[in-house]
Amino acid sequence: MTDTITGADNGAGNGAAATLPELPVLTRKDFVSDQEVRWCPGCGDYSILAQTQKVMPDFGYPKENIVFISGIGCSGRLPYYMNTYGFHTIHGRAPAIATGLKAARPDLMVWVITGDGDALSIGGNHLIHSLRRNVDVRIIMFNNRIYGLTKGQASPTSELGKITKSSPYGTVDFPISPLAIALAAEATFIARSVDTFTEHMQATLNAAGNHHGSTFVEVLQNCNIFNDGAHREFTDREVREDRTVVLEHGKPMIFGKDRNKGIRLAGHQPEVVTIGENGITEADILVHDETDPLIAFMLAHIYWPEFPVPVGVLRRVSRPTHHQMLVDQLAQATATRGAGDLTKLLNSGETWKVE
Amino acid sequence: MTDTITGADNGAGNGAAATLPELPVLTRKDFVSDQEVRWCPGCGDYSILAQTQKVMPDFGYPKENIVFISGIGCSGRLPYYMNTYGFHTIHGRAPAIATGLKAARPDLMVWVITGDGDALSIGGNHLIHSLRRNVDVRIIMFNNRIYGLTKGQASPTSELGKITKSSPYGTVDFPISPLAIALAAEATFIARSVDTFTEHMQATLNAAGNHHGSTFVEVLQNCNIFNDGAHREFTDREVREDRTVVLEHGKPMIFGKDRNKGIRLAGHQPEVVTIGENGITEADILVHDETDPLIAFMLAHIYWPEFPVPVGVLRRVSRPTHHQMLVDQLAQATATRGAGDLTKLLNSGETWKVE
Amino acid sequence: MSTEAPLKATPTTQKQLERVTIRFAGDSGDGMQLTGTQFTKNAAAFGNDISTFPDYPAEIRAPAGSLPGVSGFQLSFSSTDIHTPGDAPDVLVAMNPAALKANLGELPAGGALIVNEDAFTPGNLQKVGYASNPLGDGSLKQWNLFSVPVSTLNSRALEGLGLTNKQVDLTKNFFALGLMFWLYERDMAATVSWIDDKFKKRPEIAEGNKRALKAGYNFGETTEIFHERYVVPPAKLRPGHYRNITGNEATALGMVAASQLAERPIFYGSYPITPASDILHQLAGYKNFGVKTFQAEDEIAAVGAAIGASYGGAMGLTASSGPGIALKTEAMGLAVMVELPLVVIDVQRAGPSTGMPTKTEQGDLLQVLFGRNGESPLVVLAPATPAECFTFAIEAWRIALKYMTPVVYMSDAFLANGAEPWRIPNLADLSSIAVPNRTAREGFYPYLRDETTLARPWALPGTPGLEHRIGGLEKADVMGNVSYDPDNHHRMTLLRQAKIDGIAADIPPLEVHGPAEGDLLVLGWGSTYGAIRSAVKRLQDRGASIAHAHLRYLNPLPENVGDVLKAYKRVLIPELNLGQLRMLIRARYLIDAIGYNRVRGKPFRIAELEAEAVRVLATLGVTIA
Amino acid sequence: MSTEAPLKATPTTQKQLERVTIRFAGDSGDGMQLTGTQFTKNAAAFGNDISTFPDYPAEIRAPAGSLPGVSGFQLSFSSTDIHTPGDAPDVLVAMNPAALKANLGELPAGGALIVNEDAFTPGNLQKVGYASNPLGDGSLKQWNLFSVPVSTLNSRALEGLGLTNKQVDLTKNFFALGLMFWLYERDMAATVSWIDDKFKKRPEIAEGNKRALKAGYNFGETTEIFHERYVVPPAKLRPGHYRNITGNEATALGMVAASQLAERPIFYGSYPITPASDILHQLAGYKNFGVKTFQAEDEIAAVGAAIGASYGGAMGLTASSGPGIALKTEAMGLAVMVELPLVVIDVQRAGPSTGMPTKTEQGDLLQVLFGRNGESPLVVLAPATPAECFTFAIEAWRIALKYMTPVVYMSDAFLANGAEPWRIPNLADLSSIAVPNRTAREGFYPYLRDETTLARPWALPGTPGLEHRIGGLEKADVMGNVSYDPDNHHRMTLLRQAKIDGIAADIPPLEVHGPAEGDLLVLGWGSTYGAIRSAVKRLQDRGASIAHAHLRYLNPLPENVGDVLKAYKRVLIPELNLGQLRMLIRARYLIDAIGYNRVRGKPFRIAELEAEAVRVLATLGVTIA
Ligand SMILES: Cc1ncc(C[n+]2csc(CCOP(=O)(O)OP(=O)(O)O)c2C)c(N)n1
Ligand SMILES: Cc1ncc(C[n+]2csc(CCOP(=O)(O)OP(=O)(O)O)c2C)c(N)n1
Ligand code: SF4
Ligand code: SF4
Ligand SMILES: [Mg+2]
Ligand SMILES: [Mg+2]
Repeated sequence: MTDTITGADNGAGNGAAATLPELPVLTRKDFVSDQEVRWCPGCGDYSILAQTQKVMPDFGYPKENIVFISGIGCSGRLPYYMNTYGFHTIHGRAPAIATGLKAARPDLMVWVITGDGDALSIGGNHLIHSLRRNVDVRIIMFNNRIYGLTKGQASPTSELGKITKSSPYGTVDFPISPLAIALAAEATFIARSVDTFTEHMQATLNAAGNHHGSTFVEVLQNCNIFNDGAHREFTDREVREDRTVVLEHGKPMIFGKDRNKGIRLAGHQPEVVTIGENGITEADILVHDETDPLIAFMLAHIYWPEFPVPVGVLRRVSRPTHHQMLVDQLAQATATRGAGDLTKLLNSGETWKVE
Repeated sequence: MTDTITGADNGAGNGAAATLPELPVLTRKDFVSDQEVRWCPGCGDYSILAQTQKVMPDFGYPKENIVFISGIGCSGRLPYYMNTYGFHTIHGRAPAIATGLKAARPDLMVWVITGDGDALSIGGNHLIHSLRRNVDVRIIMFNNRIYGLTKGQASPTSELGKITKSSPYGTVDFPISPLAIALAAEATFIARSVDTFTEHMQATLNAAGNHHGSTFVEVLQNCNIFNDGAHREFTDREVREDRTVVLEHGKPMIFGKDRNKGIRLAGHQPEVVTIGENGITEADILVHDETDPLIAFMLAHIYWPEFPVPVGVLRRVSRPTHHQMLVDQLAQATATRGAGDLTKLLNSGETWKVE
Repeated sequence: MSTEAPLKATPTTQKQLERVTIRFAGDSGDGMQLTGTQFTKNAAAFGNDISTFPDYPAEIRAPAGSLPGVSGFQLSFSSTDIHTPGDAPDVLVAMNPAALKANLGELPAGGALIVNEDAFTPGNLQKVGYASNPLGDGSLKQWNLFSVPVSTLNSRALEGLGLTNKQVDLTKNFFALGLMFWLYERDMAATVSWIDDKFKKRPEIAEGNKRALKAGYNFGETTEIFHERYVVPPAKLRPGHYRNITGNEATALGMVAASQLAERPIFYGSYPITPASDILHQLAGYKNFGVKTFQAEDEIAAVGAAIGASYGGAMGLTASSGPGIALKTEAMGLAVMVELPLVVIDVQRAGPSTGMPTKTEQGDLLQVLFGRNGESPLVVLAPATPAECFTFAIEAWRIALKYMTPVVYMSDAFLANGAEPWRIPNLADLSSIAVPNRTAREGFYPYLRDETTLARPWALPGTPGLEHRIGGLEKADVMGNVSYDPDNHHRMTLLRQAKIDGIAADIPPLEVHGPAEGDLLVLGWGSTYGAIRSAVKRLQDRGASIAHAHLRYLNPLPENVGDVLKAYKRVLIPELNLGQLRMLIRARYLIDAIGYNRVRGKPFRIAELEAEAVRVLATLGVTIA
Repeated sequence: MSTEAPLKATPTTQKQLERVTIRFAGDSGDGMQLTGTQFTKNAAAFGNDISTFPDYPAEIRAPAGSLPGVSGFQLSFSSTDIHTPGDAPDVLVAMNPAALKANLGELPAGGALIVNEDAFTPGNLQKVGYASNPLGDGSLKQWNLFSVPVSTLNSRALEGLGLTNKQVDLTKNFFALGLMFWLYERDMAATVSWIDDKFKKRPEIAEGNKRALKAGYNFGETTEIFHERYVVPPAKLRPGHYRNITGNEATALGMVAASQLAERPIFYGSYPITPASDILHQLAGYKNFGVKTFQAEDEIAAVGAAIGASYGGAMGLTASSGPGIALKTEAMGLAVMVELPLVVIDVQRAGPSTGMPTKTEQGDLLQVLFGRNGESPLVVLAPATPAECFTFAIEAWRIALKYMTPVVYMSDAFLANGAEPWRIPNLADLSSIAVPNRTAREGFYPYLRDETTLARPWALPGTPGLEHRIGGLEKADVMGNVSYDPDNHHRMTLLRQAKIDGIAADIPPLEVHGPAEGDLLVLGWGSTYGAIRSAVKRLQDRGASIAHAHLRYLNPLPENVGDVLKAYKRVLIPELNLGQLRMLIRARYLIDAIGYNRVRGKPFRIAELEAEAVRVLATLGVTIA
């Protein structure tokens, strides 16, 4: 059976790198490539890059076993800046390319970097299908609610009526929630963070990196050139505690500077309440459950200004991964039919001999 | 402003056909084309065709104002059999083509006929985007959970582990719920029916035809050649009342031959209960609300054997349609800037005269 | 004749024939493909050379008895070397009026016509527009009609087995098969054991089919309507082990062989499409060979995943037909830019657009050569016969791996589904096509090329110290970083072209069947090989100064092509398109090549090519006896 | 020089020039495009003939001061007819070391070099790898260096306005503009009022920019570093109303004009991509012209929606660049099969794959001709100048509507972004291109063709009595039902081809600039027109027997092409690809056409074409003085 490849000449196997002996201790700097970073000054992408480089050493993979695959967009440049393997592919197709890579190379840790246009517009279908298949790839979508690289057209997350270069009279396209799409696509890990929430982003990327299966992280990112301040209303330092709610599994959804606000279910509908008012206590507050799809659905749909914006892990469940099932089928086939014998295969079916 | 086209030489306008004078009374037969029907004998498509032809006269459109657009698949043949305008396009792209048609021709009633492969595999992205835009097109998806036309490969609705021509060891791809996808895509009308539930299907198609906006109907359809009996367990005459629940807006979700079973929310989770047992009364049963996204989400995910399969309208809400917003923008632009004057436009910007 | 079968055997005479072509035709549900395949296997095992052409409708099951529902299977078997399934049948077996109507036009006058008269009911006749029953109205006089009440006889034979009418009806193709076995003096044992095996869980069905088979045979034996039986002796094939193989089967096997010879696993990303789907079906069964198959959400994802797999060091493979290839073009351009090995199979079908999905054509040559943005050169190969599909799968990979390039492998519906005997190769005779991965750090640059092949190094993720980034943006020569430098872009564009052009030195020269110079060269490519070869052979036998050359390498072209072409007064290029290879040849060699172009969804007939060559020779003042 | 500006004016001399080429270069954030555009407008309004070439980086805002962040704008203005933005600048304005480094190579020795010396800080110098300051180390000796402390002078001029440092810095491009206005004796009034209008809501910014502009002008006036001023008198342009126009602007306007001339609305389905996006941006503003624009989810949906709109009777239009065109090919094949009018704009950029997205190339000709499965003919047009982009938009629609066919309209990054003065047409001079819809029931068949054009009828949904079905499967001739008939498929394939071929009779013959026969014909297509025209003109002036012909119709080719080509001893085909048109010409006419092929992401320079033509003439034994 010809199914094991590794980068090394005589590779150390194709399991998780954690089983490799004596890893050198890596630091953030090991993940900084020699390429000059070329985003606009002030772009939120810088912070995402920094946090990504920061968390990389945490996963115990040698850096040569990590691959960043991107589509096209400003976000798509990130792989150039990572001192890992990288592949800057074509618009919208990164999840498909990553699917093939991970299937061929289960030993690699694969990340996909994409934008709201790349992932949800041209690439929407690949996104959905890689998620439903539980391809063990971490998809990080930079959501600046605009097309950056092509200089400012509306994206599928742009607000209805938004005036952009391509919509001087305002868009007529109702936006979609990336998280709701990921949920409908049966992603096994769904999370959201914000470019300026550096620690939260590190924690989120960390959780993503440690998940096994289809991982979708939306990072709200500021494009200071074409959509400046898109998330400012609820992410600015002064208001963020009151206008976002940080999700933690098993903990009530409490938020606010004074930690006295919470989300409660009235019937099955969410509402914001104040603890201490109208007899409301912490016990009334909805407890986050990363395995509950209805909670995930609700969280994927609430947004500022009606609600605080949920950040953190919305959903985390476990299901066999795509590459594992493939590998298992190969093993099973080999176990039941024996390792493929080509001579036998060529000679199978009805054959005859000519003397 | 050059923006009105109709089929007629001097068209009667581009509103709904209902405003046209003196419509001849049409019957089912008017909608039967001269083409010989070429599905396999016993295919569920025959019934869908028959119900479609039956409801067509209900909408008050003259038949020349009705267009059926399809992708590729067995389902894709339907337009040939309708004595309306029809366009059998390419695989997966029918929603996109319909979007352009409806935008150009708001006076037409446009239907899209598609299959589970056509709509959810290659065409998944166009489906989502036409739904989110609230394109006023009725998408009817024949779900036989298999690729019929190409002779029996797995589709995105095939069960995990299913053995098909393309998956002799069983599929490794987790299926998706078409209704959940439609919901995440913000469709304004979402429904399900079954090929053999003729009256229910007529009612569903009727409701779909009368909705204005993006309309998604899943019809569970039997492919007796490549996936015979895919829905039999809950659609067979003897069991269907016990194993499906017919949704009606404002009515409790009661089902069963004896009309004594129902769906109730325990907390926010659905469960099947028996009225009359453990003190449960009709009042405990969840009342269907076509405007409640959480209910729609829940309904999109429950399925036999854990639950009865919901059929009927899951969701129906109102939002401005894509073509209407486009038309309004044109009208607004014309109102504020005057009807386009080409000479003025050509001469705009900085010009100079050479003598 | 009456529906009563005569009960006594009548002596028949025996005649020896060199070659026979039979066409089985019936409803899609009548099992004609199976009947044809069984006869083919029998003839092959007997030692005949064979060639087959299945021709089935686009509909899964068109309405019973309708014209679009007719399914046909033509096979030619011979005691000599043959290359095509025959221009026209000698015998047409028509199971119903639709099959008769759809196929009669191709049966030459005097040909044998065996029909199931039971199916000629008023209803069936009317379905296809027969005003009167052709079996009785004298309209079939020019053919040699054998009207047999197949259904009646067959159900009688199966009486008492307890099968339903429908089950009984489904066996009547075996009756027809049995009758043909009798007619050509064939042994039925292999078919009997095939039936036993196939229906081992349903013995009553097995029994029904066997009885039908024997009833057909016995009908021939005991009736006097056939006065002659025919014998087609075995052909003198090259000694060896043989099996019967279609192009799609050979392609799939070839890919597995390539994987072993390259010592790398195949990753096959594909989206179903006629007539390529069978490759997926087959490869999906080879999991114990380390083959990973992936049914993608569309063709773009399929090729994308294959590229991803190649990036990881596997052999990324994808296949489709014309409309799906159209969708893959953007990603194929990426593979050209990042210079990764990739094999793309195009099983062509009749276009444009959806066209006629089950029919053959050679319409995609220019698409695969030029259907990408920018200057985007890649390799294009085209096997000529089902058996060559095996060899060229390996050849495609040899080139893709050695030169780090995408390779397009052109097949078509005729090649894919047609079968011929295949001399099973000995693995020991096949050379390794393995290439090393780059592992040495020293002197590593992602676009530093091998001096001979111009291939860049294949440095797989997972290799310590070789971390680097690739992508679809233009690359700096050697270094591989993104570059907008004008001269670099020009240089890289020329380098990519030079790499592909250079492969011409590493492929066999174009071979000629026939005189090395003369009046006419017939130049072909792909599945038209058999028809061209046969037509040219006939004309050579008739004394013409004519030769045949067949291109398996469409890009780059073999180095000697220009010299070969210039040795003939005329060059004729028959293609199942409007002249795609012809355009390339004219542009490259400035030779006034003539085209013979038909797009009928069918392979060429030998006779039409022969006639066309005679016509061209006549323009030289040459007349052929 | 010191950072102290001298305070007294020094008399300067004035010199008259025929033509001047200036290149403004700076950081992406430095506003060089704006500066160039303002100078262009001024020159145009003054009556010069002009031609421009913006050249900006792929990055939105690359890091300040870096090489990839350099943005350039070259313009040529002249008192005579010009066709290109100039091979090389006479004056280079470099706002920082990166701009200097990136552009100096193209400034001929002796050329004027104006630099902002304030930006030559150690940090900036180091960013681009200057070991020492070139302004001081003597390395710029071969140029005519004017080192100006632009930032310092400018901030001094803006003192007291209360602007932030950043705001002040953003105005320094106007300082440079003012200086150039002084140098070429230009009136600043139009720019001043443009500033007032642009910043009417922020008067302090308006004031800042105006002060910067005037400070630059006054700097020229009051310093003695420039000893000469230059005057480029107005050109003798054809009388009429003019405006300055880029190819993309002209394309968008042409589409609106076509809509009015056809009396049908435009439906524009598109997905953003450089360099085509501006067409979307512009058409989206024309809603009061009945233009509906649709930003689709991808290129496939964009062309699909356009096809849907055409099916409904609108003018379905879509545009993209190479990678997006690759994605549209399957749907374009559908449009060929269903024979609906459709216009597809391809604004080409450097490939393959993502390539160099902001750079020009002519790499997609073969893709648009052949990049579809099966035999799938359509019309291909290519305007040659920005102004022709207008005319050919109308021509594309004339053909699409009259012949019921998809038409591909080829532009490229250079044509799209380059500008030239455009004589605004008088609407009354433009002919109607309206075609009727089919409404009569009698004798209606969906594929019954017009005898002359071979177009099928356009029967729109909504037309009573004409209900019918179309699709991508092969159609029966006349009737239009699905057909698998072999002869029908052959006939329909030939008919589709004949329809397109027949259009050759309805297009103007290929025109020749120069002698009708002679030594050398230079044949071009698309945006290379200006460079070829100028090079040939120069050689004609030098006495060569040379002519220029430029193809606007690539498929079908004009009927006289063969005759034209055969009248010259040599045919040279310069293309910004590796020889795509050349291949077509060689294949069709069997002429040994020579290629001159460069893919540098840049337009040709006149001089290189001139030199190449001289080289080719030399092979004929002809030497040019
Ligand atoms: C096939 C194709 N179509 C279009 C483009 C042009 N394009 C490049 S990036 C992009 C959108 C980027 O938006 P997003 O994904 O939101 O990324 P951002 O730049 O905002 O990070 C588009 C349309 C392309 N490169 N390829
Ligand atoms: C671009 C392209 N890819 C693939 C195909 C082949 N194809 C035709 S129909 C189909 C799937 C049909 O499945 P589904 O949509 O479920 O329809 P059904 O036949 O089951 O009604 C496929 C893969 C095609 N026609 N075009
Ligand atoms: S355009 Fe926006 S997203 Fe792109 S680099 Fe600039 S700021 Fe960032
Ligand atoms: S293959 Fe299945 S879906 Fe298609 S026509 Fe036959 S029964 Fe119906
Ligand atoms: Mg974005
Ligand atoms: Mg299906």
